[in-house]
Amino acid sequence: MDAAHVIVVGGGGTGAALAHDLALRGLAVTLLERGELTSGTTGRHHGLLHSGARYAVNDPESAVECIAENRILRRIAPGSFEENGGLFIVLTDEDMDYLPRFLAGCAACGIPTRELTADQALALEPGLTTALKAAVWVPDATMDAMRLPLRFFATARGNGAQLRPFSEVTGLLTAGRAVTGVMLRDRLTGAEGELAADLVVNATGPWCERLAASAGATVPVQPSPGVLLALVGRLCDLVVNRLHPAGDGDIVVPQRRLSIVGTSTWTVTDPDDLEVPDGHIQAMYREGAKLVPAVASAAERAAWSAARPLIGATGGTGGGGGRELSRTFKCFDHAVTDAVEGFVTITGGKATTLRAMAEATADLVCAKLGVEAPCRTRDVVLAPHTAYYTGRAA
Amino acid sequence: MNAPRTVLLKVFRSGPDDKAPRYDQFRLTAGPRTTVLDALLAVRRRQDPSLAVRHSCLHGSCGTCGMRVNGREVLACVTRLKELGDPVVVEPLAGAPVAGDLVVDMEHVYQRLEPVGRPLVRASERAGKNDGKAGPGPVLEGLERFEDCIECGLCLSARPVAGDPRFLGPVALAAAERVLEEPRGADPRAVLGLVDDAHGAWRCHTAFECSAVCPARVDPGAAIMRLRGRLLRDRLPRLVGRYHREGRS
Amino acid sequence: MTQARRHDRRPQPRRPRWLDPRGRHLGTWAFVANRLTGLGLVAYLYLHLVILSTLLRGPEAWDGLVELFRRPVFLTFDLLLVAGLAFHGLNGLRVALVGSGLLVDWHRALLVAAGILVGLVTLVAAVRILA
Amino acid sequence: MATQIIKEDFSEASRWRRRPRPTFAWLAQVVSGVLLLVLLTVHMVAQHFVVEGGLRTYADVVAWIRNPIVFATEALLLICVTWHGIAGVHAVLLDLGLRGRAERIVARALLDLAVATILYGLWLLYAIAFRS
Repeated sequence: MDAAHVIVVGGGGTGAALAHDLALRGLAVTLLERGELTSGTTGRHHGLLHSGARYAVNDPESAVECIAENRILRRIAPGSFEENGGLFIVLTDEDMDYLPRFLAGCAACGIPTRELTADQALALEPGLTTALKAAVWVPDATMDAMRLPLRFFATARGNGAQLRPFSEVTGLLTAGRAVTGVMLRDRLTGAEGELAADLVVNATGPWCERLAASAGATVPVQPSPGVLLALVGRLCDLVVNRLHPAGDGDIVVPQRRLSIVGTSTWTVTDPDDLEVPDGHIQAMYREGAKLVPAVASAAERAAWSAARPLIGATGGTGGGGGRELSRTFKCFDHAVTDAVEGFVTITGGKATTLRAMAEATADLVCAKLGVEAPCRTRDVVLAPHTAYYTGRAA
Repeated sequence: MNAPRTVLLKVFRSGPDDKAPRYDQFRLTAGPRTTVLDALLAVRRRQDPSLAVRHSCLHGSCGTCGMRVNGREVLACVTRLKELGDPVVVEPLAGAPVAGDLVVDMEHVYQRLEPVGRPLVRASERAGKNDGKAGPGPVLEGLERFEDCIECGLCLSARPVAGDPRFLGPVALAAAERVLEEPRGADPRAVLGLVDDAHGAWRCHTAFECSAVCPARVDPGAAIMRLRGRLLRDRLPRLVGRYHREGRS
Repeated sequence: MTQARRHDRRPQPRRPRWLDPRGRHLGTWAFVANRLTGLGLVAYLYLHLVILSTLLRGPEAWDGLVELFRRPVFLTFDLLLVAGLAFHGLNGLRVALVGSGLLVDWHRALLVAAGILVGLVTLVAAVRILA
Repeated sequence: MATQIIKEDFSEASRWRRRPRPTFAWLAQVVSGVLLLVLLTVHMVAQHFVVEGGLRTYADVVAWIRNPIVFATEALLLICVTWHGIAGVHAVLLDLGLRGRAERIVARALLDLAVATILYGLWLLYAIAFRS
């Protein structure tokens, strides 16, 4: 009997890791992405490989996921990270009051930390503001937002997955309340077609509500954009975070010869209609310069918005920030939630946890399809990203 | 001058049924911050959903939105319309097969890079291991380092030799120069052999157009020149005698 | 790759890139000028050989040609030749240096210097030839 | 089927075969170019700039060429200029996209042309100097 055929809709980090996981488990996988791979939210993130420390106090579930995945990704994707480490810096007395809770949170989540005095921190990272009172070193790192997922794609393709960028899903094929495949349009050729599948996974991030709705299913996800600012020059060598309960403009991520300042947050209904609202860029400059003074005079390379898929209560989260929503991911079996068979949605999460999101989804997919195959993605070393283009395995 | 203005975009189109390329015209309103990519995505959303464009990071870091704007190779996401005249002519990169409209196949970039071999990023931007315990090593000097290459292919489009696909091209030659500078386990002899070719380092015309368009300031042109210096220093002694002692290579 | 296999017969951009002058920098113009002067000088090499061949036809033929070549139109051509030679030679010297890995970071300054020298040589030649 | 443009094989093994010592080809162009710079300056000054009216009369030309140093210099100039020029034309033709058989034919034809040019030029020098 032929392997079960799974269609993954969405060519972001989650889809990449999922295609890789399912291909390793021996399933026939087709991944469909309406544009270039990673052209949605994945490619736009600031490139931080989270240590998890940012979430240790308020969202320990996310923090534990982050540090576990941080370690796994360094192992399976060697050469993809600037292993520069990160600092959480204390600027005010309120920040100082938060420090013990922060350290306790990190310890509880198993995130290694090292307390530094202001002088020690400045010796480690001369780009810091001299106004800092103390700092904590954590194992943050910097990744390439596009090329790490490309390594998953490359490996997936090497294991037989069909990857189809520029293939837009225009609707779902259904039989009764069961999803049996997708209708699609090739954006390069204009050709329309249908593709049958034993199961369709909705990995479209902030767009997932729209696709789920076409199957009569609901997903409690809020597209929550943030503005990011790229500055010319590597203004600091370590990732610099503000040690405080999360706020706007509280991180500077060095990314090759750029420095990325992030981020603000608000909520929208259409993740395709993103703008850079007035004032956000100035806010990034202002808040970023509190961490790394060179930010204030650095030239702007670009400012852009990216929509996170934040999981929250359905509806009702207009205006206000999306930070209260959980940063962890969730996998929805719509047979359970909406009585729609053959359809699974994976959403939420972060770039750092792409592999864990895929593992959880693949476990669910395999259980539904009656496939008994363990997850192997914790140990399989990924092909280089160049293999995605040349088709040669590592 | 920061008021929104109307801009005419002339966009290269190449569909599967087209016998010849055509240029479609779109009018849209551009603000002071509107980039060429913003404009193209706005066209796709509001005027012509069939327009094919590559993009990902939106800040000049991924290298997917390379195209020719008014003839010049740029990253569309960091090129503002207010810096350009009117109309704005948008075409795909040269020297690569067009997959549709502004989308070119990037395989040729990686076919060139692969035999040279390069790590994408350093383990650390500083010399020495940075684990938070030891003090920092010095930040590695030099603004123009190949590690900053984003594989956008602008150099391959801009080079005067774009007509000949056999030319190894700036991206791979600059990568080779970097590998020779700091081998990190690679075999320098093999890389030297690869670039010492009539279609390798010696095919370059020293126009430095690749460096002029490089959005990552890698300066591949200078790297190719340093590579040639390296080849001469390696090959010249053979010309004056060592060649005979060592026998034919 | 699947994407790569789909565009066999797509119309491609019309002009070869290197024949497209839009948006080029100084370095490319120097390259183009080097090419054009080079091709011109090769053409002149053969013209020169043909002209010199009239020496085989004796003094009358040659001295007649010499008279002809002293007309202003030919003198202007001579000046053009000197300018072309000077540019190809001096820019060539720059390319030889930079292209061998020497003075790489000075390539733009060297080009400017070559340009100035070409101007001077042409000026001196103009005075000498046309005066 | 990929288009031809992306079917190049950049692995070293395939490049090794078609390598006529390219470093030395570059050196030859540089050396001949530098020699030309010197020889042509001498040629232009000695043949034209110092001569009244810019061109010698028939008798003067013949007498001048009979000087062995002048004869040798002019012969060397001829060889350098032909080599340098034909190699340059070859590079231009390569950039126009000549490939495979056409490229080999053109390379051969250019080599023949260079040899013919040098032989004719040397004969012309000899004929002017000693047969008139």
